[in-house]
Amino acid sequence: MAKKLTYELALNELQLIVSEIEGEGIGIDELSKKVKRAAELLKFCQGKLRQTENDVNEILGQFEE
Amino acid sequence: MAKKLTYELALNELQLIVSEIEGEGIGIDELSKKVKRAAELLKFCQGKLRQTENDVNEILGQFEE
Amino acid sequence: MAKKLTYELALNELQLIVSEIEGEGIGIDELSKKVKRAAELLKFCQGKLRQTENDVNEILGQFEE
Amino acid sequence: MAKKLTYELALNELQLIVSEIEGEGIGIDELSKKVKRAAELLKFCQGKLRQTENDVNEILGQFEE
Amino acid sequence: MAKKLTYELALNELQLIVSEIEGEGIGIDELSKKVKRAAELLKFCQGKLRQTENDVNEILGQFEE
Amino acid sequence: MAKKLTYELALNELQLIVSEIEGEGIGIDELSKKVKRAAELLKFCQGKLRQTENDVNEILGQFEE
Amino acid sequence: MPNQQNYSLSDLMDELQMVIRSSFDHSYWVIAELANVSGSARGHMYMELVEKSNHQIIAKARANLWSSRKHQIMKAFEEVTKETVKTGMKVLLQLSVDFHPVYGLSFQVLDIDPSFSLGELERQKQETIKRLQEEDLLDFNKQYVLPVVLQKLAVISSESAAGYQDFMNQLEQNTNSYQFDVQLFPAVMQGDKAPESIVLALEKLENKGIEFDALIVIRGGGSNLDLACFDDYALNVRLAQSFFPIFTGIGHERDQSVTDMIAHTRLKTPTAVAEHIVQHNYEFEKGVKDLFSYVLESSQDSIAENQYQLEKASSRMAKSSLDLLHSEKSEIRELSFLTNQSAMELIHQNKSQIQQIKNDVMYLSKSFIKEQEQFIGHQKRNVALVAKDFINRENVDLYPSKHLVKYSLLSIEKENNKLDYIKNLIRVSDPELLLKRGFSITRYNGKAVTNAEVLEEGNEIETQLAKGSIKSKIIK
Repeated sequence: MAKKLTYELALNELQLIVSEIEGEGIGIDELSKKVKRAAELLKFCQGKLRQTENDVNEILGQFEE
Repeated sequence: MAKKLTYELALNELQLIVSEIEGEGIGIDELSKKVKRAAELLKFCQGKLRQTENDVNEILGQFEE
Repeated sequence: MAKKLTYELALNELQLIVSEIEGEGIGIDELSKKVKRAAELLKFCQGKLRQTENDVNEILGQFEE
Repeated sequence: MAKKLTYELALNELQLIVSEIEGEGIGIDELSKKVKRAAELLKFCQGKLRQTENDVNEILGQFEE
Repeated sequence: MAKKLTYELALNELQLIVSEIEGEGIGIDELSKKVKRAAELLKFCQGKLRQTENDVNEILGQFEE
Repeated sequence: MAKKLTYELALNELQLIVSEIEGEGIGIDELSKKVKRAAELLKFCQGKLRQTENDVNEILGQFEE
Repeated sequence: MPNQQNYSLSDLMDELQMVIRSSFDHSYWVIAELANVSGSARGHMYMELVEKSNHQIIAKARANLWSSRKHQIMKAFEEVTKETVKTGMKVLLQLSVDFHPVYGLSFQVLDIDPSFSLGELERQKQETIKRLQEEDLLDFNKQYVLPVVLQKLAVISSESAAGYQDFMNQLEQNTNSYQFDVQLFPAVMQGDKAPESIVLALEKLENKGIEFDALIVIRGGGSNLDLACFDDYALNVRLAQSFFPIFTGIGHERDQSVTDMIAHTRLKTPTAVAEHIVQHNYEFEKGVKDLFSYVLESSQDSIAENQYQLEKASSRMAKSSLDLLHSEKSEIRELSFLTNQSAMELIHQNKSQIQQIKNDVMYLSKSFIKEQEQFIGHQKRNVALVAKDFINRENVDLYPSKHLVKYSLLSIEKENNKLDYIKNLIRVSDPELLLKRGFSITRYNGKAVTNAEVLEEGNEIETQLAKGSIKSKIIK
């Protein structure tokens, strides 16, 4: 993947996957893959969120003193 | 069989078998074989589904914590 | 007999025997033989059917659970 | 940035960032950047304030004697 | 500054600066400058007062002997 | 000054200055100038007085012999 | 002209002489102005008489005063008027008229009335005084304030005059040994030429550029006649406006001249002027001496008083200045305090603002993240949900297996039926079953006989029964 994954892209892909699964356009074989991808994306997004939260805490925590 | 069996292929074959049997175009000798094949295919598909379900549960279960 | 007996072959022979018997073209001695052959063939066919039925039931059983 | 950063500019940018975050018009990817920028600006403003305070104390301290 | 600074002008400017700062119409960037200017003016005024006082004392001293 | 300074003029100016300063109608800038001028005038008057005193004493001395 | 009677000139002249002598046979008192007066070597005096109206000569005649009468007339005249008869005078003359064929018409002066001329002189003098008064010049010179000491003196006098010598002697021999700086500006001091001469001297001394303390106009020792020049208007106008105060010592016996009147100080004689000047200086010296000790005393008093005043002024000034400075100092201190306070307040406000913004960023970021987390959780559940849905759907799809079973069983059933039918058919066709029911099979030569006609009598036939067989011969 040339383009670096961002939260935005991940979220979009996730929603695409959901609608693809809902749309019945895929088979079980693909479902497995899609679910795995969704898991990856979810993990990525959660990581990103946790990281951002940490960043916010860390960065803004400096000013408490 | 060179082509690896997928859920898709299995399901297709299964439906073909069903329609063949429905069409009464086959004899008992073949019926036996078809039924045996159908059993195989069903087993395969069910296994695949169960596995996929497990996958989904497993994957998505990670985030429940 | 090189060719292995199948339900099809058996049933064909049976129906031939039945039509010979019905045609009244055969004598009693032959009839006896034919009847004996027909009995054999019937037994074969019935066995085959029973076995197939068992197979089907078996398959059905798999999904009943 | 050609323009030299001033307290005024920093404050305006900060308020813009706050309203952007409030307005939810930005994604998590940007949030991270915005928060980092906000931290920078906050640091700058605090520094400026501390410096000005020191200046005031230093300058006007001369007249206490 | 073409016009020479006098105590009067300095005092007026000082009062203007105080009211500007009190009026909260100025930002931190300007505050720094204003405070520096105020310090200058205060120093100037004090110098002027001290000098005048010395003058007065000197005059007075002429008759003390 | 076209008009030559005399003790009389100096004293008058001095008293004018004193009443101006007492009247508090003047600022520090003027005070400075006035005080300086007063110093000049005082010096002048004292000089004149001392000189006159010396003259008188000298003259008196001539007659004492 | 032939009808005319011709005269010789002498005839005519003789006739004129006769007429005039008979018509003007006594003397006349005539008022006239002396346009010119001249004398002859023999002591006669020739006068030119004129009468003017508006500066125009309206009558003019010559008159002769013979030396025989001249002395007596002149003596009487000078005694009364202290003046000599001279050009420009208005006189009252007693004239007799004569005509001479050769010399023409002439008047002989028999007498001159001195009292008329005296009156006329007085009139002129009064007129001069009046004019000077009108021009504010009479007391003009008196306005000068004399220097307390008179030292630099300009003298207008005749150098050779005895009065000048008297003046100088008096000055130089003063007992106080005052020193004087006297400059003489010589001038004619009597007669017609005097005014012009004096004015010339005046101009000369004024042009010198020296500040004289006084201008001394003196005469004396000469004739007492011809002093009317000091009543001359032009001279007095000029003298009155002199740069310096004028002292006169003209020595008029009659009464004071106009020059005395316009002078700053008038004295009778040059000696008196000198005495006056010495006295003036002495008075100053005396006054100075008297004042001196008083001056010294009061000077010391005054110095002390002034010293005190200066000190008072200085301390008052210092006090009020220091008061002013003090109040300004507190104002400056207050301004410094206010600057500090307001600046600190402003900084404090900004600090709270910054803190607020920081909190906002923090809070908003966190709630944003939380929201996103919820959204992600939601997405996760969504994925699970749709995936499970999908699997369930697939499970349902696997149910074609039921059809499979159904149709398979159906097919088996059908076959069974088919087989059953065949089975029944075969069973009813089974010969053994017929034998058991009592049927039997008749064989001839081992072949089943179905047609009796093929058998002949005697043929041995075998009859097969269900159990066992029997052999028999055809009988019939």
